[in-house]
Amino acid sequence: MGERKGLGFLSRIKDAISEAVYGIALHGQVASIKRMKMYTEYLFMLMTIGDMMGIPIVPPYYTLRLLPYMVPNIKGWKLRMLRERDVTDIISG
Amino acid sequence: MTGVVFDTPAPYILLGLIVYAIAYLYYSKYVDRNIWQADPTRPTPAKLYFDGVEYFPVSRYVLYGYQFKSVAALGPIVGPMIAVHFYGWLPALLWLIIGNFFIGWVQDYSTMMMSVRREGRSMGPIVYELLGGRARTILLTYLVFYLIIIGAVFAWVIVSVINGVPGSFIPVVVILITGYIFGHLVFRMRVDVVRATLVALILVFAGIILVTAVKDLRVPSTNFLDPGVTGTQPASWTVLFWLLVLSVIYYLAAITPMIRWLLPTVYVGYLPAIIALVIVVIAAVATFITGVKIHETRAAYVGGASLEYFDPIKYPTTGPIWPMLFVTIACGAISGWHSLISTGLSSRQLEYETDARPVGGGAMITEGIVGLSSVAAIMVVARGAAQPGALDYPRGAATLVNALIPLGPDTWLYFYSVFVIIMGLITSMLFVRVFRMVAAELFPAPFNHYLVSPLIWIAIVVFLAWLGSWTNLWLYFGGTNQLLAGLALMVVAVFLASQRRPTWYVFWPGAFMIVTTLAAILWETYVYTAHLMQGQILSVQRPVAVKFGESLVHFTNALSAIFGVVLFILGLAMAYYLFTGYFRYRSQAEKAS
Amino acid sequence: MSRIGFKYVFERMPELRIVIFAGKGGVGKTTSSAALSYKLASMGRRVLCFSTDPQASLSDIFERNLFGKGEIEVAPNLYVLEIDADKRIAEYVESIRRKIKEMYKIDEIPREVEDYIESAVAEPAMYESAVYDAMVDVVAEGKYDYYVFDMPPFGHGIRMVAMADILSKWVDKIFEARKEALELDAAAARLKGEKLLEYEDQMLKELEYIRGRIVSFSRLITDAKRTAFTMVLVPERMAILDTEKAIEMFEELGLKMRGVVVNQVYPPQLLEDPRAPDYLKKRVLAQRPYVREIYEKFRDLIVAVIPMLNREPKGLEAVRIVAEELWESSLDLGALEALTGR
Amino acid sequence: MPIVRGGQRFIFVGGKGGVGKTVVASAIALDFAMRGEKVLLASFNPVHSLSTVFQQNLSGGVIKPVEGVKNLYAVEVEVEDIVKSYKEKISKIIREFLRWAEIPIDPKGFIDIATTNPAFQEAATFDKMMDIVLKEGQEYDRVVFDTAAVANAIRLIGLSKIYGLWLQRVIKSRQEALNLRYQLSWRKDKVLEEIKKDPLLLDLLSLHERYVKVRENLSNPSTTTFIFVTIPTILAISVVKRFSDMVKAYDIPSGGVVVNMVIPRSEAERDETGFLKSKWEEQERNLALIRELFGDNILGYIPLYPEDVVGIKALETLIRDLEEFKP
Repeated sequence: MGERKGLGFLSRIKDAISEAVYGIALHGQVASIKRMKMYTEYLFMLMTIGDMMGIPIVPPYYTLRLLPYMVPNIKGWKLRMLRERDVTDIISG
Repeated sequence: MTGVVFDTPAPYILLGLIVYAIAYLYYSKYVDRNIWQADPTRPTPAKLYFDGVEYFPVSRYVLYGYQFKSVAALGPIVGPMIAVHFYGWLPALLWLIIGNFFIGWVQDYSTMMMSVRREGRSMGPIVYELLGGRARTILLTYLVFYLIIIGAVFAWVIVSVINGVPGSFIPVVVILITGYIFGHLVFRMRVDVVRATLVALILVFAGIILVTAVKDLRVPSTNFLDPGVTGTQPASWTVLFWLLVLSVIYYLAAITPMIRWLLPTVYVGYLPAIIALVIVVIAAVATFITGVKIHETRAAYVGGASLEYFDPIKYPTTGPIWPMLFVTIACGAISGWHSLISTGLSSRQLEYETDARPVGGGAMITEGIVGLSSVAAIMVVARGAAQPGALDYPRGAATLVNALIPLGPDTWLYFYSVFVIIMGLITSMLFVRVFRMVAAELFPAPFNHYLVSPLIWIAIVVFLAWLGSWTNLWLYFGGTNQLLAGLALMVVAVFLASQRRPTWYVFWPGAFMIVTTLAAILWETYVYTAHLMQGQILSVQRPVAVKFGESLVHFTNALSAIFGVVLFILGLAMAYYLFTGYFRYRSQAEKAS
Repeated sequence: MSRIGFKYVFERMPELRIVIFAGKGGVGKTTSSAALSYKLASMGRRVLCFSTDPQASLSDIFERNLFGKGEIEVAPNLYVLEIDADKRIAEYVESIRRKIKEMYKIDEIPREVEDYIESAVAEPAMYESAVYDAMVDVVAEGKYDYYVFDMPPFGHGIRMVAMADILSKWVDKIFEARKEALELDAAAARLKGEKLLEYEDQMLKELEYIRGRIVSFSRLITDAKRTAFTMVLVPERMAILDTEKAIEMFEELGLKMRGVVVNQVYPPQLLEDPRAPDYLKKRVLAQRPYVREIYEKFRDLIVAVIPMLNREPKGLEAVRIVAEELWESSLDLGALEALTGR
Repeated sequence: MPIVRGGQRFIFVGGKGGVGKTVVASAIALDFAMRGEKVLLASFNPVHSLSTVFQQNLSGGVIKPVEGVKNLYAVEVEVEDIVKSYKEKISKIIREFLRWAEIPIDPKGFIDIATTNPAFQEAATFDKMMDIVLKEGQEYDRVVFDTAAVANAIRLIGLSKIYGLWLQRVIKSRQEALNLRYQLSWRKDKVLEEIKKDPLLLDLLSLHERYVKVRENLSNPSTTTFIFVTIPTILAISVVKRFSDMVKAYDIPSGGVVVNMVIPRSEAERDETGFLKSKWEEQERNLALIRELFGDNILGYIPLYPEDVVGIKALETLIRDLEEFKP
């Protein structure tokens, strides 16, 4: 945001319009794709560190090898996966 | 330009624009500051629950565009088309202007704000928390009805345009295929989005130009399966044929991977749609210059307040101006569907609380402008026979636009026909998908299976669109949609009451919408019941009745009457929960202070 | 024509690299493994004899403590590995902990991650997984001309093989999911018009590595040209039943049993020998019906017959005797048929 | 004198594969039954052989009376049903997570793999064993377990604490997950109900509860004893030694060692081929080792019979020999 200040009114308008056009044309789809990715990740996580939610699925030997890369995602993953959803959550997009 | 500009749509549209400007610049600002006390420093759910998928801050311009795209479909086009026909353009225009001012944006903005203050929760959970599980179930049931009825109406509109404008289906097929190509280009072949878009645009416009230029491509002809039928009013076999074509498209949309076809098609479809919308708004204002006049057969006011309109047999497809006008025009003035959009994704991605006003309020007011342009488009074409035709809008829009950009009326007719068809198609394709989700939640096995539930939707939609009366269905749609709006407003009122904030600005609009829509649903039920009791059929159903016997039509009408009763009871129940909830919270708030 | 022995197996299967011995407990799997390894090594090839049996007796057979000592050369070119799975697991887990600490420059592993690691260590199938991975490991290294695996008794032995199947399906699936997730990420980025970074997903790389190992190992042991699954059995009712069930389970896994080794068959001469007591003759006769059953049920599968020895097969000398029998059995199929009394 | 002295209800029979565990377990069970006690003989072998030993159909995974012997009941344990129900539970949970999932890949393959965890088989066997100890077994004076190879047996009866540890951790993870789910829910009442009825957690908790009880039972010298079977070969002896040490280390009462397949001296001496003779000489050295290692713990010797031990008659002979036969 800070960088834009100097650019003047016109270019701000231009940015705003292009952002709005992106919003109309693509934002919803990007959201859908992200959601799909989230579900794909569910599968991945369930199949690897499902034990972490008390769902033992496969022997964790090889999972351990992947564990270091998962460390930063674990919290967000749990939050997303365990949040109760409603149909009205998924209407948009 | 003859100096007398009041015979063009321009001054009336301008009036609307001015009122909308006031709504946005003053009224919405007042509400935002004084009632919600939006605070840009208060962390929004996007920041609090950041997860990079659903919760993350997005610029207000992007969200505005997204919100607008999500709320604007065929609604602001079809509603005015019917309303102008039955009540004249002035009541339609006034309701669009005043409705949006006091109710429309209020709902979109307030539900969004409520969701922001409720951890980004969507309507279902909020209703559950405020009013209990039964209220939520009613809400979801409403959703089911809504999805079915709107599907039927859109199916009918699509079919009548395809049928009335021969060859218009060809560019639509081109768009559907282009959608697939675009998806393939971007997701499989990794072409960048700008280039892929160019390819898509070229293909889409090539389709439209092709069918305009090569007259031989304008097949199949109107009512090609019903020889002997004249005029553009669609006849039974042809309608059924096109409905089955749509069924295939819908089913594919429901079960194929979204990313491969549905999403890219939505994108590709919106490309001409955005252009169409922008042009028609400009053309409507530009009638100052172009001089396109309000058609001589269009009166400012036709009727609707007279006692005549209280005769359901004589005016079966309309009714008294109150409550019927207020459900005829939903989107553009006020639409309950938006409350679901506002609380679905937008509220989780607002960067600042203060963005809710441009995103929620701004998008709705923009949709109001689309509604105004539709009124303008209908104003300038001749009023047909007893029934409004689905072709009125493309014809009117073509008339308006061709005066500004004279590419030939045919070109614009095809352009706007394709626009109407594709908007209807895209939204229906998304709706069948939503229905699938709702079914997964509400229906028992095996109807909740993802391969089965879309079939249920398609079957009912085809049945209703084929045998029902579309204007009546539209009124049911308006009924459900507006009732949803009333409920949403009331939910906000309940929420504000629970927060001990002023509620008048949502309570009264909400109460008005609830009472009006319940009355409208009751009226529709009465229309069907009256026909049944007197052994009558609605005029639009006559061709079907002649071919397949009246009993089938009576059956359909009985079904519609039952629909009405169910909707009414559900609405009443919901209203009960809301009002008691509201007063409970109010009295609690009073006790506490 | 009727001569049998592993010599002929190797002649027919020039690409054969891995021989796996499975079977019920106490039928002589470990002995057979040791013997075949010994024979191959004595021919100048580098051989690894690997016991995956937690009751491993290679130490007993070679009369030397080999448990958990790594690959030990017990005779020229003959290497023996008896892994200490618990130790292996401990080391493995420690390396994971280290990696996490290094990657994120932290001194302490986050609690939920540490909990997970500890629970993983205690998982009931962890032991088998570790043994399995050790197998994968030695084969992947490829230091030897031949690998001879001594499998744990029945259930676990089959499961070890089934594991190859499950694990490679598993790794395929999660690989697919991960890839799809990255695809979707890239798709979203492309729609946003963001510069498309050539994805360097470390996890995908790691997965590719794991997959490469598991899949190539699984391919190797299911390749009938390069791997010979061999059941060892003795002429007893239970051993025959076990073998039948094992063959059935193998087929369910889409695998083919290469052959069976019949162990502890009394030499037929004993019957004619007037010096043998009735007691011994009775035992020989008691074995006959089972020999017949084996002959009838598994005739085409029999690759070697080892006669009943007059001493316990331990120590290199005894191993050598068994090795010769395994390589070229003194009892050929004809002799076996004669034994069945037909 | 019964083969197994002491009043323990649960008798586990283990040893290296091929040493005749099933036959010895059958003999012990028959011995008690003939002395008027109500006995259950439970086979946990992957391929059952009780039917062969008793020459009657005892298969099917249910307890059946052994015909021809009063008071003797037998079961060849099957775990397929438990494994199946466990798989269904896991599959249901995964599907629940993916209820609204719009994913480009088919989850079915995942669910298939997810439900082939080799640990399920083991857990199910463990489950059955606990049921027998805590439920069915309570109706019998004696329960004789014919276990699979000793390594499994050790794990099966939970001697290694590791299984309990794992259970505790999984339970903890499940509880934490459910707790988080509750926090993130809006239908608190409904979710609370669901959490209370979470099939996975209930299973795990009951498993753990039973596990603790079984452990108590098994480490109590007055209720449980562990019988080892060996044959006079170094390989078999070292296995028994290793496991009896392990059992001691875990404070599990050891009931003694049965030495099977002993070549009678008289027969060896009669053999002029030298075949038996050299075997016997080796055996003598090994028997000396057994005496040295287990001394008073040796419950008896069983001669190597010329024929298979099949049928109740043969078992009766074996029981007699166990008391009388001396190498």
